[in-house]
Amino acid sequence: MNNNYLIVAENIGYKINENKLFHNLSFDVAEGEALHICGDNGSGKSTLIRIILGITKQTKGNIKNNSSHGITYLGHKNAIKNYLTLEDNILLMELNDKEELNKYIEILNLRKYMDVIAANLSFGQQKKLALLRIFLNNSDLIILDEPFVGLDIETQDILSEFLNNQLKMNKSIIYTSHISCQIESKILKIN
Amino acid sequence: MFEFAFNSFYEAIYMNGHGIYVWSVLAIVCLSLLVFFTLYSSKIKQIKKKLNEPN
Amino acid sequence: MKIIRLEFLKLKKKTRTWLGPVLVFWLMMIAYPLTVEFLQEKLEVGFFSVLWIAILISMMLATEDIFLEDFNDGTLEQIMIKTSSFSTLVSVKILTYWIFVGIPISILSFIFSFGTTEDLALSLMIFPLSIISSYIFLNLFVMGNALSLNKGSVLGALVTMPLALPVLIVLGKSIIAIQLSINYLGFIFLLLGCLSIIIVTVPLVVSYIIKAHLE
Amino acid sequence: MIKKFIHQFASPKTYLFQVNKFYNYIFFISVFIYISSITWGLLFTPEDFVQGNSFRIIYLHVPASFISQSLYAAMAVSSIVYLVWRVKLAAYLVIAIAPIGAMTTFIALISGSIWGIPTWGTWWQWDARITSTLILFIMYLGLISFHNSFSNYEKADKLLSWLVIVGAVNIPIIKKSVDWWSTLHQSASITLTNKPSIDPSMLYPLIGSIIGFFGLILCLVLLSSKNQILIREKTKSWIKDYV
Repeated sequence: MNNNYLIVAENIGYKINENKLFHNLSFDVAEGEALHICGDNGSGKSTLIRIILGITKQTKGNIKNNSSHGITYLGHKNAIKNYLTLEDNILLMELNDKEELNKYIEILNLRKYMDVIAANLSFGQQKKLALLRIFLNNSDLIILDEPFVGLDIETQDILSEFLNNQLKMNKSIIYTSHISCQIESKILKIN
Repeated sequence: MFEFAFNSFYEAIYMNGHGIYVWSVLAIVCLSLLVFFTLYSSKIKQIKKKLNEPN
Repeated sequence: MKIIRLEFLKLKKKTRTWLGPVLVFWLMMIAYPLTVEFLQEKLEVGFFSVLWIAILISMMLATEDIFLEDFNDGTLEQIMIKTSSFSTLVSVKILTYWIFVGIPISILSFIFSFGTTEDLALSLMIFPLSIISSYIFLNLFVMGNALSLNKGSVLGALVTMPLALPVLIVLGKSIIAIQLSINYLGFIFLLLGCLSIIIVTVPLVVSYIIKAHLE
Repeated sequence: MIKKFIHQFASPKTYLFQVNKFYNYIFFISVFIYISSITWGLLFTPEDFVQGNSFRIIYLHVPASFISQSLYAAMAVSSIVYLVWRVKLAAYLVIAIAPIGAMTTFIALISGSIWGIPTWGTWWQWDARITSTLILFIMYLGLISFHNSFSNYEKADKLLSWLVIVGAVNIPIIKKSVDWWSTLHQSASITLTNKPSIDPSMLYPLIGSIIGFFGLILCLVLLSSKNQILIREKTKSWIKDYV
């Protein structure tokens, strides 16, 4: 373990229309560490993730992001254009490593759908397509909001294995999940 | 400067036929001011009442 | 330049978004003579007013979901995380929309004004006017749509339409200038001046607005 | 340092207590000024030679049209203050002013129209001033409906402020361009711009009515901002003490 912290949050809080969602949250994520954010529905998990991403601004406290290679993020919205074919969608993701890409297309069984319009795919298949963004990341921090929802068990295994490998490569992961998974991680509970 | 501009009360109302325009504008101005004042003060009263209720 | 290619790809596949406004423009130009008794001279009287308003309306329609789709499917978030410049994206988007909608409409307006006035010189002068004004309108409505993102495009149009009124006045004046053959170039430069200011400020303002929306 | 000062001074709490202290004085003084100058204007000033008695509408119309524009300027200033220094009170003021601005613009339009019947012989002219006032009215309504369409107040505040600033840049442009447009279309109709030099006996009540109306509108703004603060800060602990 080293002390290179990617994310350091001190006493952050957030409120909408004067209603407190959470307050005084402090946590940090070091290189090679995973953070599992737990909480009930509506406890502000997604908001917290958006704060970490820097999209939403916290109403209280400080958060520091030291990642130098950017963040790869996959949330509820998967940025897939449903009027484009799979091939075009992959083009839009601007993934550079063609070899890796082909490998994961095979692994995820997406090859035969390359000419299909994304709207005609099932939810799970669309999610797989969106996961390509994660599998081909070249950033040092991966942030996932409910990554396992809608995936079949096989793909869930592939994903958690991949994430464990990434941790070994000294990358950091922050995720929320209702489904238990085999990723060794710190737990942050918010109420 | 402070002389009454009309010879009688009726003339002041009539204003050589222009009275209807002048007084209707006055009515509109007064009415809208009145409506807004009552609207806001009643709204404030309502909110205060609501805030007082739980105590 | 990759970003331009990708935006092109997206818009090209969304036929409804770019073909729709062009067709509506076309129909409006056809509808106009139907409301007038069919005499060539009478047609010319109101033709240009209808032309400018038709350009305005079709530009409004074209921008209807310029950010909505990217907002709903999370593309905007991905772009924001990548920290690539938001305002570049906005200006590229506007450019592609202009190429797909503005230029065809300008060509159509040339054809229709030639058909109505049978005056080639005049119609050739109309072409640059409509090309520039369509770009200006597009920018303005993009701003309106950014403001009322996911609140329906009517609201956005409502709040930005006043911004387009000065441009309409300039367009009306320039028609008179053409007909009296005075100072036509002055109006072109005036419009270009407006455009150059708008082209810089709108993407900046829009990127701030979209960031506020994502929050 | 300055920021801290502004935030302390412009906290909704201090504002609310200050408003309550001064509200009654402002209200009664401006009611007095307004009523007295209106009576003076409507009943005691001599008749105008050109327009006859209908000129008396000036005492109702001019304050409204003057203040309708000043209110937009006030909104623009508050918007800038909000966006630059994040002063919440400024955001409350922006949305508090909007309906009142719409009301004064409406009064200005209606009174202008009614005034037009005896003087111009028509209730509507596509005159530069009237057209730009009409646009101003539409912009006010647009702002209100815009703000109402959001459920997240803070987002609404931020976007509304942007919109107000964009509009503030645009209002002088609209005015200039509409001026330019109407000069060519119609030449010699009576415009409000070319007022004959005014006699002091007509001028003083006019000034009085402007001041009085301004005071009344100020009271309305205070009331409506109070309303906004109560709505938006109702969860704060000091509100309970206040109520």
